[in-house]
Amino acid sequence: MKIGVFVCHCGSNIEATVDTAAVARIALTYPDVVFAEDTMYTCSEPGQENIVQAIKKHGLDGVVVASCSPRMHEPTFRRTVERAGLNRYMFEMANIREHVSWIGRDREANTNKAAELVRLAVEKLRRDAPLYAKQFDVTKRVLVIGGGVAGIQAALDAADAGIGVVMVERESTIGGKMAKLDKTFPTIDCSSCVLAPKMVDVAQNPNITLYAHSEVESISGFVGNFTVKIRRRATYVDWDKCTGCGTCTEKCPTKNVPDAFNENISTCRAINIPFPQAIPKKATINPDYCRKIKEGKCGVCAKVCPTGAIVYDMADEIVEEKVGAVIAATGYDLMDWTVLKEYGGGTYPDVITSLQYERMMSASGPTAGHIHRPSDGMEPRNIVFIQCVGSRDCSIGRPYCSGFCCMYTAKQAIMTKDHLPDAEAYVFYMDIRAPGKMYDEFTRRAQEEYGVQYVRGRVSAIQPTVRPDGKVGYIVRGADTLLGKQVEVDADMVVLAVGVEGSHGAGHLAEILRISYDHFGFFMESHVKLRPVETNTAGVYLAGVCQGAKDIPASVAQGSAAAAKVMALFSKPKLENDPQISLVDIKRCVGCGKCIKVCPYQAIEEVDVRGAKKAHVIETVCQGCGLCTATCPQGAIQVAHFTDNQILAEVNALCQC
Amino acid sequence: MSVLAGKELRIVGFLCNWCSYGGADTAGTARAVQPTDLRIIRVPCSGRVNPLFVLKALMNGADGVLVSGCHPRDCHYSSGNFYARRRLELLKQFLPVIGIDPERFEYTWVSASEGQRWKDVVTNFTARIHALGPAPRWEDVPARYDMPVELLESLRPLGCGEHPALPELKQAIKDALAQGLEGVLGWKKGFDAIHAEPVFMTTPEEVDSLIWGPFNVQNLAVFLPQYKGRKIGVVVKGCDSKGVVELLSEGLISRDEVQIFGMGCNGTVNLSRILAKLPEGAAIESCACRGNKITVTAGGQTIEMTMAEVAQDKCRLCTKPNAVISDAFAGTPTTEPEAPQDGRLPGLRFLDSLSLEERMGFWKGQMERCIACHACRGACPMCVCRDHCVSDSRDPEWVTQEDTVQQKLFFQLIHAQHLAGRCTGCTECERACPMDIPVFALKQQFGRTIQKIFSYGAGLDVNATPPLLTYQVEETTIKERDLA
Amino acid sequence: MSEHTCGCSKNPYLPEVATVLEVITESPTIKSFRVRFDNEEAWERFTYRPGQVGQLSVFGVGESTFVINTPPSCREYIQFSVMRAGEVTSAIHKLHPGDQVGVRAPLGNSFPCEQWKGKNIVFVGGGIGMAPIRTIMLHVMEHASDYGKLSLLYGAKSPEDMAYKADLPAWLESDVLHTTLTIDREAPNWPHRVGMIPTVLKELAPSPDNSIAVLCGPPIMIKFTLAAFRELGFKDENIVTTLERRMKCGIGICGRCNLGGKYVCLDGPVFTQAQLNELPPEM
Amino acid sequence: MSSLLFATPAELTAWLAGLASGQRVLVPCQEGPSVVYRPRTAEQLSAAGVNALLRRSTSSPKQAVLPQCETLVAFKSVKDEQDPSKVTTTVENPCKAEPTVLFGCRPCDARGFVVLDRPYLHGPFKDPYYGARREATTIVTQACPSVFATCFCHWVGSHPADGEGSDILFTAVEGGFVLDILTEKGKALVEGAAFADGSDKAEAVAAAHKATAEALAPAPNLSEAAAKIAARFTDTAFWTRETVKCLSCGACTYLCPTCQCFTITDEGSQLNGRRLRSWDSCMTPLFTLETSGHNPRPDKSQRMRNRVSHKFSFYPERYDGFFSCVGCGRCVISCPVSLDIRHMVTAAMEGMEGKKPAEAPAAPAEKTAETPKAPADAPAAPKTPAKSKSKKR
Repeated sequence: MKIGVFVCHCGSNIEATVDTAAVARIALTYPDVVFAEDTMYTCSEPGQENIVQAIKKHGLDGVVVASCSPRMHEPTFRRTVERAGLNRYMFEMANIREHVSWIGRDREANTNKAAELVRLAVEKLRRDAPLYAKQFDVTKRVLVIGGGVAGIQAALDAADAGIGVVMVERESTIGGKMAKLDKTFPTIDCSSCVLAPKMVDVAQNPNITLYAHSEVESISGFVGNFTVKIRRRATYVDWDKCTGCGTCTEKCPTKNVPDAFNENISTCRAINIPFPQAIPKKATINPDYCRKIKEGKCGVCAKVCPTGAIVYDMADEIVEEKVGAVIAATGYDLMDWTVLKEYGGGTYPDVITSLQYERMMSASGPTAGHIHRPSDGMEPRNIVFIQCVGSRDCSIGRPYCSGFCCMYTAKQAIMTKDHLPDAEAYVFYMDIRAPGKMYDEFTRRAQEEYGVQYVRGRVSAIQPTVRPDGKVGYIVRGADTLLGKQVEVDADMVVLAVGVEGSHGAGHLAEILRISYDHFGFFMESHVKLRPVETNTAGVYLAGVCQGAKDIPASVAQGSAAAAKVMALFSKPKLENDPQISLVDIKRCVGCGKCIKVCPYQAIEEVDVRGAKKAHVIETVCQGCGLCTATCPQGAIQVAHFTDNQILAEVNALCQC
Repeated sequence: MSVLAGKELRIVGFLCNWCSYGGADTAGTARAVQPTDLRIIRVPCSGRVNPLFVLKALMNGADGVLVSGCHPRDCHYSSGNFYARRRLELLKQFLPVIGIDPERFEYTWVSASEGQRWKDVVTNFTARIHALGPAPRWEDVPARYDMPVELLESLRPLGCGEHPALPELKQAIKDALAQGLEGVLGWKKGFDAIHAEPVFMTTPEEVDSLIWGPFNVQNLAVFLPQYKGRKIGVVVKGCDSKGVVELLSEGLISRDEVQIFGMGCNGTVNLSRILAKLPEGAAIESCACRGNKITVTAGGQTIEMTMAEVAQDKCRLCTKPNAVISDAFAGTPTTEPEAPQDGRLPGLRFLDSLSLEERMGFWKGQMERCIACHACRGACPMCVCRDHCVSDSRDPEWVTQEDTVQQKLFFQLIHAQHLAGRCTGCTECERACPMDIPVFALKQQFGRTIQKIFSYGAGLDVNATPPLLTYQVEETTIKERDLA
Repeated sequence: MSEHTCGCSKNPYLPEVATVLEVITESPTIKSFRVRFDNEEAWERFTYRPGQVGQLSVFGVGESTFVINTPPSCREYIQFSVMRAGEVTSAIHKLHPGDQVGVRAPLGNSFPCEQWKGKNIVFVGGGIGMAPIRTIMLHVMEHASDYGKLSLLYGAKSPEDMAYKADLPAWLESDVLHTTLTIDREAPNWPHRVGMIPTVLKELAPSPDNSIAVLCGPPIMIKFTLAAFRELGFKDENIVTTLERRMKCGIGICGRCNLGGKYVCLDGPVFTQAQLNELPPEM
Repeated sequence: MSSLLFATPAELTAWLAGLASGQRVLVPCQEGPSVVYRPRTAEQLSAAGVNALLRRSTSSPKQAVLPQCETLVAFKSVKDEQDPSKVTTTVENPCKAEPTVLFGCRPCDARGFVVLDRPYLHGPFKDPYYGARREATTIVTQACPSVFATCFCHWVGSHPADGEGSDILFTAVEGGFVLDILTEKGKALVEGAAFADGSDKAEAVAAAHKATAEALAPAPNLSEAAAKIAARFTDTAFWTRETVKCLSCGACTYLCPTCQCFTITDEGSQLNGRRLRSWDSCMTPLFTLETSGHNPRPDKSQRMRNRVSHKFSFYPERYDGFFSCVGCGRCVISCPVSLDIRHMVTAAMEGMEGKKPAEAPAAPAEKTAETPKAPADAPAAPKTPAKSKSKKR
């Protein structure tokens, strides 16, 4: 083997405290080193060209560059040696800048340490082997889980790029939380006017296959070759026949079904269509309330349905789809605020959540846009908005800020003034978070133009009282830290800006996707700043609040970002895997299965080789962490480029007394 | 290739590529001055660091070893550091038994952004190693040849008389053979009255040759993996049955291929102790066992000895004399004593009484006598990969063929590490050693550490997962130390 | 009692340091290495008989046994054909011309070609088995007049796997040697035979009388070709083959390569089938 | 020229201590329950006294002439200044042996060296390292004062007072030891020791030898052993049955005074490295595992067949009928499953009168109980059919 060693000055960064010429001289005494020199800037264009020439001139089999951190320039130099005809893995780096020259001024010690680090790199290189990426074909289709605004955006972008999309939405209609909103900040434009066209696009886009009222049952396989099992939950209505005319809903005798779409501030029929702009605009029977399904009586909807679409004994159906990538856009749920006893813990009828209030204000809502108190339907005069309910509250283990509550509360306050000009709106807040474009102006407008009174302080308790006129009132006790005194408001209705968390069932889905998640139900991104829409599992991407609290513009942006990542993944005809993965020597493997137990990616499967159990690594799933190599008792599975012998060579180079 | 004499010590660092290596880079970028002793070896993940790398370094001249990975939950590979935390904590508490100061090894978590923290970690660790000074070298340590000879008090009365239920056991085996079992592993009389040897009984006559008593020392579970795919039976003492359970729980044998026959065990003998009482090399004419007395006539003399004098150490502290798993159990189970406060066998007790330097001397003396025949591996029921053991391999080459103390002791460390959380304490490794080296002490050190940290004993539950093959996100029982 | 230092030059474990003159890539897995002793005086003294083997070693990695597959007449170098399989052969495959290796040769016995004078000889080589065949065949061809009809049947998996591509034309056109080449499966623009060696051998049907068969190759090929030769009437004592075995010392001491009482490295590797029948069946 | 000398224990101890100043003296030492050969200094010898040294050793003294690991070749390379790719390698032959006295071994151990001499010294290639040490070693053997139950030297053509392979054979008698000087080396060793003449004690010596010999159980006749065991070779059922209990651990081969097998491995790099010879065991599958994955002896029954056949059939066939086993019994004492080679030999010979390998009862294809077999990548090893030809003897 012939090795070339290049010791970099890095201008003066290394040369200042390391005698690079001496390091090069010492390197020449190492086994298999046939060429060594120190250069001014190895990573520069001429520096790299110098390496290429040296490889050709001396017929080098491998190169060691002693310079900066491999995290910085390993890819650069790998491409350099590849240009010179070597395999890019016949290359090692010794970090003599961040780990040597920059952290000490003792020149003799630094030079000796640099020489030793070069020795480590040489010893490892002598045991490196060329590695080749394998090619795999890709199913150029993407699975989008969740039909909220982020999911819709991702699906539309991907479909526009010619990629087949399979969208799975748990509710019977897409639209997610945004579909429930009346208006959106900061422009107070009507939410469904913005969202509905996109929902229709989803329905009409030939590239998008929509499975509403369905959930992901299981995902197997690996990036480029996922097999997804989707459970199409029984809707008890044959959606091919149903025209969405709504006759069944009118005639349905069961009227006491809590209307989930309207956040249960009203009731609806056992068979209904969530809201007028629902996509798909198809009816669904709620089996827990439908008398026919529960007790076998009634059957009115079947009689009245013009197309005979009602199927009482419909069963769930499992459908299988092949996709190459997955985008999780499962959105959020409001946290369970009833734990906060000081706000009545859900027992006061007129203390409602912001979403419920939004449904109240919505024209397609149960109160057709009129604000009536749930308890007695009275038009409230004093409405109190309480911020950070279950957000920024370590006492209940909810330290994070939910991001967009300050903005929608300002919007709701403004809308309140619109609906009830002579109503008073109070907002108890700690800090107003209005970072976006035209955001702060919007909240200022709420205060100045609409006279919303912002009280800086937390609400300590809500006390229901009976007013002289017999009506129920709510004493909202709090403090005004700016004025430094206690404050009481006799409110008619209280709207809580409840914090958000991952939508229910997010944890289970994360396990299906084999991605990690925190205990608030938010999925963990690969890197919070640099790779927010990717996860540690290749081929699985995130978009929207499922990754963390964010408002609609950010969610839409992430939808497009995730779609862009998928497009990049599918841009090449074949998928290349990272060759730094594990390989099993079936002659030594006894099939004890320890590696299979510890692999974080389930990248190792048990196969049968002539009647004996053996382990086998799935090339595209293995990420090269090496856990299996450290676990296998007989060294039968070795992760390429970090095999036991390669690391042992470095240990032995240092510790051979 | 050495450190600057007098100024530096040999400190080896294993840093995970994603977080700690990045943290070291950040420290560098921040020009955070640090001592130069540390040499960093980059690994993909702290989970990649096999504790044997650390042992290899510490046994061959490293004065200190530091492993650093991502903070728990930050691991780029999601669970690498969880496994690392368990393995490395276990290693740290194992080190004292071979005379290595546990302070010379530390593991910690440093993220890519914590440059300052990395500087403190390196500075503090280097200072700690300099305070400890250079590690003692195996060449300079004086060897000592004293042996652990303590006779432990037995928890229960040990007996050796004819077992009343033996005929019932034989009948159960004969019935099983009649129903198509290919054969049953048991013991029969060996080449003289005080030796028994394993036998694969296939015919009723052979079943009659089955013996049960103090000389049934071999753990027959060791043969089971060789009968894969064939329906056989095995007669087990309490300790042997734990070996069967561990093989089952790791899927190395399948439950439907093994029929287990058990009987109450009253203890087995340590043959070296019996032979020591007889004239050297005398031919054994006869041996009678009654109650707890063994009467041996050899070389013309008749010597009487009690089980208390000659029983094996493991039998004195045995709490599972009856098979923990069996298809057929003959006779009434013997009384199972309460778990002892101190389950250490003489080997570990003796080592605990020595200082670190003395322990190195002890192992040096013992390993000089080792002839590297690996009978300890051969007798171990858990060593299913003996045919291509990693210690005989050149890729990876953990051990060379040199017969130095370090190479021979390193084989013992590989064996102990592979048995961590799997060793059922049958002490066959120690009994099989022709040179009587107390190798079980190393396995028991791992065993008791695992019992202390994870309150887990191997070989008791077929569905249990050995502690090193799983992890907790929050390890309540591991008290981590922080260097920064 | 003076301190005994081993002055004896003939230390059978001490390799001669040699330099790789040339590396020929025969096939994706086989390379031939032409080496010559550095010590000229030792090179002059060095003689060997066709079929003898040598231990080629890469210092620091290990030794492995290969047949010296140049005829004794070739004095410029000795050649070893090495198929990459394990640790040592992979290290050998990394050698460049000018690198230094160790050679311990000659070892083992040789082809008893003196007893074949006047007889026809049928050479059959399978894959890497062609290496020992090449030695004796070239040697015999140099004295073709002493022998009867010479024929070669050389089979390999595929055209690329066929070694000694440089020699093939000469062998095909040679008037003293009747050559047949075959590959296991059909391959584009392959002019010669296609088919497994035993079947092709039966088609060629060489006559057994006054004939010697020399047969080398992987065990599975030997098993079926041996049956074919017996079918054609060849007697066991006229069938000669070389054995493959794990070897270390190469001088019949380390006890590793025993087949019954015989050591393949010392009493072999060349055996007649009749001799093999005497030995215990432990292939 | 056997001349008898007599020495009291004190004289013998003094003589030994005197030797220790000039050369290495290996004596049996008690370390824990085991007795191993260790070099001892003059002070240690005189402190211990000769009687404390006369213990039967657990492992054989083979270490004296064939160390468990030694360097066969040391290689160094120097890089050419101008062209670092040009490396000149020099090879050294570190074959040197220090003069040694092996004191206190037993006749079977001494004969062990004679058994090793045949392959190491009397073959076409001489082993210089073994030869140098063998020549530099003088063997002072004690005639067995007592016999172990596991001793069977009398099975293999020896007896407890056999002087073969020894330079001096001393026997314990009333009041001291009678030294029988057998070779020139022995004579050189006692030069100037001024021991009293011991010829008058000849009868006492003979009586002692006779008493010890009688303690041995009667030995079967093994003259036909080589042929019978060779005939047993093809009876796989027999070997499978006999090795059911074997752990294939190889401890027997590491204790054996006549096991000659070793492996050669390289350590270090071409710049500075060494080629090591170290003991190896035919009982491990790696012994014959070929790189292709093919293994002629994958199963422990085949390995045990080879071990027993080597000692009682292959070796005699190669070296005029001498067995390679000296009957010391160490493999029987230390076997974890008390597998007894004596039982295997006698069982193998049973019913083999006049049989030839081919006529051995063709055993039914017994499924060999062997470790999970590494799938032979190479095609299955061809089983050459047992030929009808009779085995020439």
